[in-house]
Amino acid sequence: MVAVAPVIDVRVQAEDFDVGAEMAGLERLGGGAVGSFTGIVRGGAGLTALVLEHHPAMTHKALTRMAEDACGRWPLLGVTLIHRYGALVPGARIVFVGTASAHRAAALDATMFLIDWLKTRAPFWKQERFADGRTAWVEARSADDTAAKRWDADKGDVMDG
Amino acid sequence: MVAVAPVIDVRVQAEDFDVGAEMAGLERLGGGAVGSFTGIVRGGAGLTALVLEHHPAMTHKALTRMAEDACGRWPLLGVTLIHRYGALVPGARIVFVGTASAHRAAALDATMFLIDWLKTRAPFWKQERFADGRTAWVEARSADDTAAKRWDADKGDVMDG
Amino acid sequence: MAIEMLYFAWVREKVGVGAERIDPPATVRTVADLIAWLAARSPGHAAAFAEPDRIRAAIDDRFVGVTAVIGDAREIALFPPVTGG
Amino acid sequence: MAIEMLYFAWVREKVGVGAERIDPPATVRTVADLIAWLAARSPGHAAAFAEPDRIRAAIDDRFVGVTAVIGDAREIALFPPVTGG
Repeated sequence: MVAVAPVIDVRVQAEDFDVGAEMAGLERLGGGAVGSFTGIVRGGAGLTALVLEHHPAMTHKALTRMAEDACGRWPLLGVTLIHRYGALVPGARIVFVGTASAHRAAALDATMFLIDWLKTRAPFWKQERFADGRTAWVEARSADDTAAKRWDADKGDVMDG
Repeated sequence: MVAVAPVIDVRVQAEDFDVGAEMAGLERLGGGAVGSFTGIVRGGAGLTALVLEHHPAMTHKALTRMAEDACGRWPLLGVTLIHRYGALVPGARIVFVGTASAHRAAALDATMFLIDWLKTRAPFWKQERFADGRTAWVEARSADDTAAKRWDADKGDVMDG
Repeated sequence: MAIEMLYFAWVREKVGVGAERIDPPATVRTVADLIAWLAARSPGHAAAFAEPDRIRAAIDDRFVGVTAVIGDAREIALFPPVTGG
Repeated sequence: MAIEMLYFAWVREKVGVGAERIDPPATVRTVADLIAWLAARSPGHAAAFAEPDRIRAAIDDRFVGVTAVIGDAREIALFPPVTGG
């Protein structure tokens, strides 16, 4: 067996994605264990859309660095990160994290790590739009910072976005 | 908002399943966070098939109890557990764990819990079949027991299968 | 009282059947007693139950330890540690 | 030397533009200096940068702290804490 570089697939896009197809791609890497997280716009309180703005020049690079970082921490065969931008209605997918590994804990821990980091280190901003015309920028949550900091033990050089 | 009982969907079947469709069902529960784990037959060393035997009268009940236990531990909106039996070739899906929640950590922790418990508490046995005609029953791994025992802290009445 | 025995994986292979009906004497109180009693039934049973530490059990579709009392169990399954997932 | 400024989310809304070219004096050494200097450019800038603690920054597409030295940065982005994922 030859060690193969992990397959990193990062996409920042307005359009939706096919979760089944993404999972199938990770399954084909042969590790035996595929983990995933999908984030979806939650409705309620008159929300009509979540509008995601991002820093286009930076986003793809930032997500790629996160995926590479995950591959340095866990024995992964593949990482797929997809993050949408633009106006997304309740029920729409926002983000997908998928990982493939020979080890189930590696796949799921890396998935958790990546979604924690996406919440706190990816240059995206969410604005809520409501039926009555109001808009509100989503505030960063300290709980997200706390979750992300769990992964910092061995890293001294990272910054919160 | 009315509290709704979690949607538990347990299937023990010979046939394959559609990961995208399973994920879509969990997405529609509206929690915003969907976690998943898929286990796939790993090839190599001349393996031609993994044959999964189970205790038919017991399996569905055992998996349902696990899903209910997960719902007692985390605020889940839905749990889908699918476990196949019969002869599965390398690359074939064996097992799917999917969870929906309003909290990403709940979704992913419950996914990890369920796959750890499926490994150690679901009445399945795997036999490897090789190209040269050999067969070998897969031995239970103490690492799996250790992983499962992490979740025992607050439970005194469980048994290893 | 008759008990329906179920065997799985290499326990089934060594015993030679997946199910059988047995009627153990009253001295067989626990699952551990039952395993010892079964081992004397045939060379296949002896091979299956040569290492009782490697045997797990379920009574009426619930996992139990080998110290569990059989009581009025209708169905008892014996098998190796599970390897699903 | 001219720097391309990028603004995102409510920083962009308050400033009133998503990008502008600026040429700060040499006394503006760090990102914190820059934020203070920008706040004097217009009422919109003043509103955007009224609470410097709420501002995050990236220089040439890398996140930096506000004590980071601007140096020969070509592009600096200022924005609220991120809320992706």
